[in-house]
Amino acid sequence: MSGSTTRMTMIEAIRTAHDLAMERDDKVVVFGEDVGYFGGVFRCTAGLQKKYGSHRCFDAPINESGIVGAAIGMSTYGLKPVVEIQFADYVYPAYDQIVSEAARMRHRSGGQFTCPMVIRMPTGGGIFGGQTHSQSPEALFTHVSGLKVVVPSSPYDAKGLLLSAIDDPDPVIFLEPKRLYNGPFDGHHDRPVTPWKNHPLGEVPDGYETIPLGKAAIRREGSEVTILAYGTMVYVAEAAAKETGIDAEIIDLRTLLPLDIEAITESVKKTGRCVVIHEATRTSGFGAELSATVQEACFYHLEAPVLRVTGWDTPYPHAQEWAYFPGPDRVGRALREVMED
Amino acid sequence: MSGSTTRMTMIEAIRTAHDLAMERDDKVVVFGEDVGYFGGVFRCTAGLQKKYGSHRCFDAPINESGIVGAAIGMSTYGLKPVVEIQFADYVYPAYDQIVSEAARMRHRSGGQFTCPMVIRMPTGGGIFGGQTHSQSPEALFTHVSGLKVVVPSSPYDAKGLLLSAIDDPDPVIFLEPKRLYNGPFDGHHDRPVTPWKNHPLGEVPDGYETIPLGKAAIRREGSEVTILAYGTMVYVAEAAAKETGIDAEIIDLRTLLPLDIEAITESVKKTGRCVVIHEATRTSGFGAELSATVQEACFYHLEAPVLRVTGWDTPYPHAQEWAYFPGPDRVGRALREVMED
Amino acid sequence: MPDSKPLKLRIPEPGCRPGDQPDFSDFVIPRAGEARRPDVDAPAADIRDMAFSIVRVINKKGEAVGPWADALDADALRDGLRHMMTLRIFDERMLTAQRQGKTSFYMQHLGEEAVSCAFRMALEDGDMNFPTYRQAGLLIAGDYPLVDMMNQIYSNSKDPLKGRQLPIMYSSKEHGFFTISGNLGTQYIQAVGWAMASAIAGDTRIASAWIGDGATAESDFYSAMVFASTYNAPVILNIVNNQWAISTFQGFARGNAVTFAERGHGFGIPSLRVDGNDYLAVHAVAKWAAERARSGHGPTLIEHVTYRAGGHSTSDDPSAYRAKDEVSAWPLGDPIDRLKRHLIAIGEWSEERHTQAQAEIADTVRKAQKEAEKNGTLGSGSHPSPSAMFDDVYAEMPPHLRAQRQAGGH
Amino acid sequence: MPDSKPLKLRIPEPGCRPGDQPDFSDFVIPRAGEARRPDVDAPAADIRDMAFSIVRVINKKGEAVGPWADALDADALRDGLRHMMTLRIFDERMLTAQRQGKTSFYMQHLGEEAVSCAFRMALEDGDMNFPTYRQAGLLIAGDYPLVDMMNQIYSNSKDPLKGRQLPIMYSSKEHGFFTISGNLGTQYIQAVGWAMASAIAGDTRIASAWIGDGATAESDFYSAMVFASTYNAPVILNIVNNQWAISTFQGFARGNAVTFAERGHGFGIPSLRVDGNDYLAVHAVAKWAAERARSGHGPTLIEHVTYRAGGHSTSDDPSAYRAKDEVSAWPLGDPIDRLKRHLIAIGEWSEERHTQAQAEIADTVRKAQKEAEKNGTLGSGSHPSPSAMFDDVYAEMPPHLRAQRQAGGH
Ligand SMILES: Cc1ncc(C[n+]2csc(CCOP(=O)(O)OP(=O)(O)O)c2C)c(N)n1
Ligand SMILES: Cc1ncc(C[n+]2csc(CCOP(=O)(O)OP(=O)(O)O)c2C)c(N)n1
Ligand SMILES: [Mg+2]
Ligand SMILES: [Mg+2]
Repeated sequence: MSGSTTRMTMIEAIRTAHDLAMERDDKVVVFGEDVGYFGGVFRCTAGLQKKYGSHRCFDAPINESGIVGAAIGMSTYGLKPVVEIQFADYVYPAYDQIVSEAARMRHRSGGQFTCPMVIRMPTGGGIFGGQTHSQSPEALFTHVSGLKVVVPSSPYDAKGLLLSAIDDPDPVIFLEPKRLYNGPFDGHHDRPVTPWKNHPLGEVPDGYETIPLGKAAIRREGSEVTILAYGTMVYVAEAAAKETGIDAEIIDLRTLLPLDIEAITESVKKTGRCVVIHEATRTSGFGAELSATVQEACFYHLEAPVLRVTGWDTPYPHAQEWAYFPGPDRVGRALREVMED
Repeated sequence: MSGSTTRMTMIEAIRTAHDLAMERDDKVVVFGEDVGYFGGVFRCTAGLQKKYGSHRCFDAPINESGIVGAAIGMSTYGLKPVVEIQFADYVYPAYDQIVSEAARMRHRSGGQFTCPMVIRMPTGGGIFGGQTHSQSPEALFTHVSGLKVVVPSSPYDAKGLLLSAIDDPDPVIFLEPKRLYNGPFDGHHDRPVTPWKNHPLGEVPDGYETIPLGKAAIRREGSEVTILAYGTMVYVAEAAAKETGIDAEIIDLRTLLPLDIEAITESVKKTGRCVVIHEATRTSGFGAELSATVQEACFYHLEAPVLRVTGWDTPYPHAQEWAYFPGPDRVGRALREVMED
Repeated sequence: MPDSKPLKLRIPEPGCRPGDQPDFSDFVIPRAGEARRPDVDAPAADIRDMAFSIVRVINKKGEAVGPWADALDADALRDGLRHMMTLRIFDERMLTAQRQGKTSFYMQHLGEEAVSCAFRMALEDGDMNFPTYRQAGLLIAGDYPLVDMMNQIYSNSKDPLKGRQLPIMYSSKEHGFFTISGNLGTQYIQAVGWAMASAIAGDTRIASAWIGDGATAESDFYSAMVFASTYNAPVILNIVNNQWAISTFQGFARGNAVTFAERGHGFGIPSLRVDGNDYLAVHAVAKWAAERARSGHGPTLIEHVTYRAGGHSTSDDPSAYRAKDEVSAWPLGDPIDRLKRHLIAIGEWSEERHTQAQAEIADTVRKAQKEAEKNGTLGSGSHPSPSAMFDDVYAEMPPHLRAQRQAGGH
Repeated sequence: MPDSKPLKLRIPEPGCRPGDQPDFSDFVIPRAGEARRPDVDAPAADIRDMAFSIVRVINKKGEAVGPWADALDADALRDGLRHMMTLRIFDERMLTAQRQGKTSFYMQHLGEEAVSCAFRMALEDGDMNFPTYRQAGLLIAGDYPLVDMMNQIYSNSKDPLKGRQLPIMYSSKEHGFFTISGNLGTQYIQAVGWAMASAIAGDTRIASAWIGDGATAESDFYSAMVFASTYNAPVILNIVNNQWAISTFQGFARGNAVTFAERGHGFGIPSLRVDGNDYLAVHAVAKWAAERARSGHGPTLIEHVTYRAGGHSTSDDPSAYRAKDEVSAWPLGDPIDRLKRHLIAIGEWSEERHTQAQAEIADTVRKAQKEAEKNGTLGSGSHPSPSAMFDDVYAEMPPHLRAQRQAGGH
């Protein structure tokens, strides 16, 4: 970190990244539902319309495939659209445009038309949002070649990764764990959350500093087991390691596609054990890919099966939210289980 | 197989299943693009409109989300719609209706509203269809709780499984490997295909005989390695086993969700080795789930890593179709690799 | 094109924003009684004008006037008033309950009560509504128990939806109220499918679809229009234009069109607008559309012109994006006041009876709330068990889910 | 409702099916020259009638008549004729090539040549088309090399798309021809987005979107209409109504509307119909719409009324679902014949010159084909390397893809 820094929330970090990108490059345009005048239901784009005018930051009709489709057209023109889907749960209407179009444009046109664009969306549960304000659809994007998929877990990462995403020549799905917007959340829902201003990762460089896509971060060094996590689950992993006293190495993947296989392999070869965690439903979740990859790459180093701790294969419930959410207890149990083997 | 049988193609088997289901239950209605008067671009519904009238089998506007959305409404009314998506590549516009609606209806309504319906679609490549007539999107459905996902690999299975799917109280995604419609295809594209009339699985019972969802079939017993496959890849597996001389046990999964974990576990525990194959792109493909599941359930029996042989993480190309398609050579190489370990 | 001027993007702007003086002067409001009443078999082309007018019945003096003023006797009107008052009091109490932490979330109907309450009375039992989150009047006017609504809102042990759904996402098949989706618009094409099914089955029941002004921009709205038009489905397609979609004024969804009802043109679907704050007008138009559907004349599109007088939800504070006085400047008035004035005007109601009714209803709602809270609230008391989360994913629980339930210890 | 009759589903039926006598008698065709020509700034409401009429210029005698008959001199007309003839001969040769196994698939334009050929001449270089698979005339009239088209069709070593795309799914940014998608409709909203971008950038370039009658039913069509209407995007929204969508007649997509142009009503988008088999009419209407867009008047919807005289694709045999004589009964004639007759009528062409041109063009196409086949065909000769499959998935190949390419031995 060179130069000055400011303490801020993840929302402020995202807003700042937009601001810097828009200031730097007038090709960057920002739009989405309630994104313009109001600045977004989570306020991630507040102030941008006022500063850059309503042709650079504007509201959109409630039509997610329209928003993404129009953004695709804009990106093939030469602009760099950054669009917000109000909740990740509402991205499915845009799925065709993302999968069949944005992801394939460069390939199918022999490189003539490209889609440098970012599709941001709040993801994950823990806010009593019920099944349509809580989903984590990352695995539906990691299966799609041509996309990049990013999940920041702190204000620091959010800013640096979003700047990289906006600068990337390819379409980036940017999933913002909404439970982290105001502070790191470790799954202990009955305890107060530390605000970002009291967490080191809430310290964000003021300038245009990027974090490269495709590179994981080691959040905790450890020797006994590797935990692969991203987003909210990074803090759950920390809590579980602390509570079990198991010396876990915690890798925050940051980018799911392309995945930092090197960092993962190195760690698992060292620890010989691996637990994979995420909030999304289990079957065919991104944990499956992680587990498969780890055992392919580290089979002869593994002393226990790679375990997955995930959301259940049910819709995200309202009242039973904490029974669904894979909190520190469930993660702790898995850590103990692999250590027994 | 009790009673009489007839030799037929997979197309005829599918048509016959529709016919029997419509005859048996006038709640079964069939519609989709070109499905009515013409009988479908692959002719899977030919003759049904004539036999059952245009209110039971009819054409639809070209709007996949409309087709699925209307079918959902019909199923909550009490009908049993069976709809065709002309190619699996065109299902994405309907993804929201499938994921957010059909799959969640029973759960979110406390069991008041349910969606007994079948969404059929031709899947897979090998017909020089390019990127939009070749895709295998099964993993995008196996991640969605509330859905069932079925992939038949023969006329025999297609009929029995489709009858079960239509009778099922929950929404079923029914993926028909179009490369198998007229005969089993083992990936040797330069050799002529055996027509179904010369293959034992082309022999189909005439009556209403179902094959249960959720049960795999062992296509070849073997002792050295377990191959998990479905659809077209079952025949590729057979070819690879034959060509390598490796005594592989080939499991045809038939239903991907819910998965027959018991059959898989039993086999892998016996053989100690496992190769997972599919045509879809590799990252976050259904093979990831299979690999993860196998190593979780059979870790202490595995003598080699579970390997995946899949399509590459690229769009399905036109001219390079056979370089993309995971044929017997690529599968054979994986078999040899796990046997070396 | 060297002589072309640079192009410019048009960004729609609402009439006023915070700090501005509200101004509805370019909102054309026909007088009550002015709109004609076509036959139910009138083809779409013959009633084109009605997409630009507004059917209104109750005039400023509280009289019911014109060709749409016919249907309801005094008892029915008093029922209607009671339904709307119940909904408003219910909303108030639940807003408070949310603030008290008894639930996570709530959405109110303030100013829009007439739309769903009056509409419900034009349907038959067995008809199916596909509502959004702002038509609880369909339940209240259909005599769905308030306690059950609250049980759902509280996600308590008697929640008919077993704690799974967000508060107010009711479902009651028995009361013709389809399970609400959090995903905007999806229900619209489903309603058309349900109506098609009724026609396929040779049934006589019809469907009603509901959507907000903002959500008309969603693709499912279009799918519904295409399918309803093509198959002549027996469905009523309702648009509740309450002027706002969270912070976004209706101009973003409407675009260059003059009204939302206009969307029906181009599909050959008869389309009209109704004063959504006029109980009598909504009821009359709904009856007309239902008769059309039931007698084989197919779909009707109705734009209910109303105003969202409250916040979008308990998560929303409208003062950030709309002028404070816009509510009071809204020219179509308050639906409860208007029906009350009408009843008084025809000598069937009085201020005293109103005050008394108000007290009685408040009491009923309070009692229901007490009753519901016995079953717990989200904040405390008993809840549906975690194991309920694993039920109803499928008709029969598959082995992997059973294993997960066990692993979770439920 | 004990007195209600059972409901029935309406299933649209085409005028004729195999075995029937084709009958276009209820297809209302205005006389050439009859349609008025509004000012380019005419608001949508003022030209409503034009969605129910058809702009036609060339009459039965081959004369160009009426207010839309102005723009083109004899050289331009001869160019137009040559473009259409080239497209037709190109189609014929490629159909044969497909039958010979030189490629996997082909789609022809028979009977629809005027639409894309004439339209292209109304655009400026730099404008961007978002075509479907049936507008190759945009390339041919834009002087894109036939050899490059064939290289793509053959997936050979010089295929600009490196063997990745299905034959005829061309792409040429330089020639204002957006990469064709196999997924129907997706390009429509992208075109609007591109046009919005041009407006955001203060550019003067405009976009044109293309869609078939059948594909108008797709949701992306609606998204495009909503966004174009809301943001007043400089885009021309073309619907090519060739009466069929594979085996499905246009009634399924159109539903209860009378025309496809009607869809524009309700969005405040000026909408008109044009005789798609009349080169002059298409050109004039396209010019008008382009001028509208470029001068800030926003989107125009154009329904090109034409007929798909051939099969849907090489995988299709229309005799299974439509009457054999429907082609010859089609009342708007053949676009090449009609322009040829017009040129002869004005003394600028002759049967002899036509025969000669026919031979010359056939020769040009034959030569291009020879040239292209030097680079290989799908059936034989050289191809793009398998490694090309791994390029362009991303701007930079990520490690996992590199590993896969190596594992594949490429
Ligand atoms: C598919 C989808 N996109 C976005 C949202 C978020 N959202 C919830 S309500 C709302 C505004 C809807 O406005 P309108 O349709 O006018 O209904 P109103 O709230 O005014 O009744 C939005 C954008 C959603 N629920 N679903
Ligand atoms: C999303 C999608 N659904 C279905 C198809 C299959 N399909 C290809 S062309 C076609 C018919 C299109 O008809 P129309 O739009 O009228 O165009 P035309 O072929 O007549 O030019 C269909 C259904 C597709 N390509 N994409
Ligand atoms: Mg609204
Ligand atoms: Mg067509």
